[in-house]
Amino acid sequence: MFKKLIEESTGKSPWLFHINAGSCNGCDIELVSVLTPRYDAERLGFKLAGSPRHADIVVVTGPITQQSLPRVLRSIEQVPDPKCIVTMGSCPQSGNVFRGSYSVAGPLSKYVHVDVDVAGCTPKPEAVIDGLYLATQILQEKRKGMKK
Amino acid sequence: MNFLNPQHFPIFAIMLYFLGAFLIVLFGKNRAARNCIAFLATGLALTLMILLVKPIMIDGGIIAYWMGSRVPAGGYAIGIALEVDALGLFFGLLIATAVFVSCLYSFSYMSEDDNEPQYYTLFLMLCGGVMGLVLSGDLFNMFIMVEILTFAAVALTAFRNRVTGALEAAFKYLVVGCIGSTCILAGTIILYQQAHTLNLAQLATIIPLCKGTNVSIAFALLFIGFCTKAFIVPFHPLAADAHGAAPAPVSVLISGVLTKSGIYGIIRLAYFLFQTMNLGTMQFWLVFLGSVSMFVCVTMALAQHDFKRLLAFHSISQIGYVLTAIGLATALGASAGLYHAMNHTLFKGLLFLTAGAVLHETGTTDLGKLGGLSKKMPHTTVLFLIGAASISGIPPFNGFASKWLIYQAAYEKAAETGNIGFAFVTIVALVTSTLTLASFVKVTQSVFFGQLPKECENAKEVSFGMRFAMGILAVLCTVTGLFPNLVQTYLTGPAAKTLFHVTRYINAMLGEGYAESAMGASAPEAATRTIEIVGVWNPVNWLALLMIALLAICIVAIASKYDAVRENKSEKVEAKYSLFYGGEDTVFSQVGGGDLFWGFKHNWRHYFSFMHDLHSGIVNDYSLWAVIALALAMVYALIVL
Amino acid sequence: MITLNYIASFFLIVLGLYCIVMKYNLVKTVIGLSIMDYGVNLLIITIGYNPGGTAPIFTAGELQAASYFVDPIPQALTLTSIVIGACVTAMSLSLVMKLKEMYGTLDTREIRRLRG
Amino acid sequence: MILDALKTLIYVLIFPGFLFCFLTGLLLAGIDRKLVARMQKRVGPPILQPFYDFFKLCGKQTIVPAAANKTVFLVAPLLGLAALVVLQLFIPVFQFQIPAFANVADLIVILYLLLIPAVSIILGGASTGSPYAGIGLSREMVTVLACELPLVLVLLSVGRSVGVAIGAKEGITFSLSTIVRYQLESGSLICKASLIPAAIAFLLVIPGETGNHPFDAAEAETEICEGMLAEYSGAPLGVYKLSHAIKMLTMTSLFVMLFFGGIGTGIGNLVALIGLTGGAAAAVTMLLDVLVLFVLCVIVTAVGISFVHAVTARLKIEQIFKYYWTVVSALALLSLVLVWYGL
Repeated sequence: MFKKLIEESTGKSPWLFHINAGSCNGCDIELVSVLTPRYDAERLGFKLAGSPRHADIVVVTGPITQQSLPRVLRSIEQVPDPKCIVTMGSCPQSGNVFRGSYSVAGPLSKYVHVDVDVAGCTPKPEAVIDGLYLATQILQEKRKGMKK
Repeated sequence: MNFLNPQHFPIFAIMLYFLGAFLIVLFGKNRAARNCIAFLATGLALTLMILLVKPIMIDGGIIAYWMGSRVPAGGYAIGIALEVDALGLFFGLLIATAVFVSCLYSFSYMSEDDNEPQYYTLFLMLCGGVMGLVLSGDLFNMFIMVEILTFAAVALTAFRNRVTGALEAAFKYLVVGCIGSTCILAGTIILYQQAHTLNLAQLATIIPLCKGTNVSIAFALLFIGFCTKAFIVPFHPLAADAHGAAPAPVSVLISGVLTKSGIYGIIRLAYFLFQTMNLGTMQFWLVFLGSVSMFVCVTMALAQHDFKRLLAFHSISQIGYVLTAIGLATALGASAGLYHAMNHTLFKGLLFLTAGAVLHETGTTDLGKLGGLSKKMPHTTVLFLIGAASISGIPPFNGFASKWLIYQAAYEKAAETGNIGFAFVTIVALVTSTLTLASFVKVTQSVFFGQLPKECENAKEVSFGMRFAMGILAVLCTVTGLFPNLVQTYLTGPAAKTLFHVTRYINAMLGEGYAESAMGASAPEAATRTIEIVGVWNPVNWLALLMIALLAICIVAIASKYDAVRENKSEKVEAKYSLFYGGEDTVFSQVGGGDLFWGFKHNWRHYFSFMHDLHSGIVNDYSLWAVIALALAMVYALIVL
Repeated sequence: MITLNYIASFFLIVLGLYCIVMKYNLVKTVIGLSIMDYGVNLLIITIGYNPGGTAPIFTAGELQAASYFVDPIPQALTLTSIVIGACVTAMSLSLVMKLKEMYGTLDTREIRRLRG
Repeated sequence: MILDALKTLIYVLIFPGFLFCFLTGLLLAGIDRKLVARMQKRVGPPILQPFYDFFKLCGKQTIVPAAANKTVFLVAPLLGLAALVVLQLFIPVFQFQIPAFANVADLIVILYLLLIPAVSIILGGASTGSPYAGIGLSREMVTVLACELPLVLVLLSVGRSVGVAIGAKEGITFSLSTIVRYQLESGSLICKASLIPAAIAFLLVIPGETGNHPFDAAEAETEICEGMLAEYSGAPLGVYKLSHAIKMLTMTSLFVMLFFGGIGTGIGNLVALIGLTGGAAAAVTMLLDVLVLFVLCVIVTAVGISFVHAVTARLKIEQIFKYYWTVVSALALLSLVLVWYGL
């Protein structure tokens, strides 16, 4: 019963940790707007966490610059399992307009397994919520498959 | 002569220390002989003190011992006397315990110093001086003992004279200490002029009959003299300097034993010698000084960045509690004050010893240079935490038990007299306790937790001997905290009771009925004050409940695999287990003691900078404070008493 | 006559205190301590003095209720106090020597590593 | 004997101990979050959200940083939780005070018992070695310091006021059960004009003591990564969150007992009116009392925590200190002076 409770809860309380990997701030603003009264992602239990140790979902924005790559990877590494990695905006998925630049190391999927991609430049808040919701489903699946 | 008669125990206890000191000079070259003598002297003295508990504390006897059997003739005390009542024995017990533990600790702590024989000689002289002071029944003997202990303490402060500031601290202490001793001498002699006797009991009888300017001045002189020994504000910088430089076991003696001798002197003065000079007026003086010491020293401690210096300021802050409680002149206040005096000896001794352990292993006590020792010295950390919890008044340790009584006493006094000033004293006491906690959080963070600096990599757990000595004190801290009722019944209660039975003290010395006949109507009535505690606090039950709750929570936690943690297994620290620095690699970034509590210090910045300037470190300034304090005390004594 | 003694001892004590408080030289501080001590010693002796009293040396037969002598106790006290004063001076001077070695100065205003 | 032990066990584990604290504490936290959301015109999380959070955290990995002292890291949260649960035992539910525990701790002791959870979180944070934790614990300690003065003043005023009113020999009382009993007999303390400033001061202290917004500089997630909790993950973090929720319950119920202790009386009469007697009546009364207590706690939370949260921005740490030691302390001091001179 306890196990079931945990599994149920895992999907209902996803805490986000947001990493800016060289983003233009468009996505960052959009992510914050998801938590505003208009969209209110908190009704699904979403909350911004301050430290990767508390996070369930890592939201990465920006095209993963050379400078930020080791930091991004380290921070992702520090998130306890089960965790979900969500890329937000086109940058971390393809490099977007920065693709091919000498300073861009992306896409993120080259380095870690990405669970959800929310495309768009920037994605609409509705899309972000949808993507995050999808991530919670994946999170729940991961939790079921996880041995403590 | 029957040597097993308890009558002789007090003089034996004093003699043991001095004899030990003498023998160490003779045979101290050999390490084993030296340690053996020191151990025997301190151990036997402690045993004698414990043996005296039954006849004095429980049966309520008073031992009056006349040297050379020169009993009083014609109502005049001519000979030199030892008089041990419950109060004296209480302090004697404290001293013997602290000395014994500190001696045990010294065996391993001082083993790397040179001149060890001299150390033990001075050490035992200091102990003998303090023991003689508290067991003496003669004012001039008290002065001699004060001088002996001051010398020994000064010499011991300067013992490690290569340590920065050791000589400086010793010199300052000597100068101001001598001003204090001279005050005691001058006060003694003025009293002698009035009463033509030096016996405490007889003085207590005669002084009330010859009130006047001279007696008031004598009071002021003696009071300031004992204040310098207890390091009450404005003499607190001396304590801070001396503790910072002295070896840890000596710090234990200075804070746990020497300050107690000052407190003992003040109690004898206020409650016995000058008991009829209206305690009420003395109250304000004592309570005021106590509260000021309490608050000033705790704020000074917050601003320190040296482990031992910080502890030194706390020491005086706690003495402030004791003085405040004593000054309330209620049965509960006296009992609470003595209780706190005892606890102060125990927890402050423990803390100084842990500071010594840290110094021993790392070579520094600078809070900015230490950190993360909890992984290297786990036992010391636990012992330190017990001491820190005790001094900060965290239940269920002993500091809380006595501080709680002090709050009650102060507030009861406020309610009884309707004087809102005592309510503010209660508030100061309560807030000071939290400030104490704050500064110990600072020490905890910057010495035992946080990150380990490179320089401390080689630190390891200290030797068993040192841990054993600390362990004794830690156990005592816990036990006296858990059973406040027992402590009150068998130790502080009888001792506090004697404060209000001056006539008994006089009669035990000079024969039954002496006080009544000599003093006539002015004989203080044998006050039947009882200890009334408003609040309720039952540490054992609380601890039992906490243990049940903790156990239950632990069972639930373990059942749900709380302890199934992921930790770094490989040699190198993997990214997953490195600290979070916003994604950066781990760097050394210990948050040192000086960086903490900005929010508090910022609001008090003017006060702190003022205090910093005031503690200039110039010996002239400190002497000036002493003179000013003396002048104020005299003015107060002349006007009010 | 005896009043002069009291005034002198008071003067000595105050002079000693003045010396300790106002002089920035370590040796002068030590001198101040000594002067203060002398003042107190003088005070003790003065208190024990009875005008016209004889030395307190009697054989058992001579001592009567009417014997008039100076109080011997303060004299004993003074002796002790003088010894202690000498110890204080010795101790403080040895400290001064060490301080001079370590700090290279005798000025109290420069010997203040411990402060704040 | 065994029966007594069993009873104690039930008190500690179920009511008013662990289980009760767990349920009501988290529920209170959920209501608080919902209320804040509603005040900000949001839908807000479900009321059971803190439960989800807690269970989720239980299911996550616990990572012990390499620099941390593992024992302290893991034990500190449990110790804090246990201390809080035990503390709750000493706070009566109107006339229902467990007789065995009435003589264990009084108001002043409770003041110090409240420090233990704070100390445990400080120790836990310090043990990780994180610099964020260092800053966090510094702020936490300053917040505790800031709250201490007004809290002390409030408790002393209440102790004096009730002590005089019941004619205690010493003129003061610190026994919580005495204070509540007095209120049941002669009306809640909030009705005393002299204690109204104290009540307001206490209300203002609650968010500071629990570390709620806007006094959460110690756990500011946006600037210092939740300070002392920065390195915590999984179950220990969940325990800290739980402790935080329980602390809200403790502080609000303490407030209710100190200032609204008289409200429980009407209920007993109501039960008598219906015609219940004996054990059933006692049970129903207690149940109703608990309900009333909870409702009052919710109201206090709404006013003292949620409303303040919704309308203010986070204060800097030195502002918190200044605020508590000036405005709030002045209010409490006013109360003390009024009580002292019998107004």
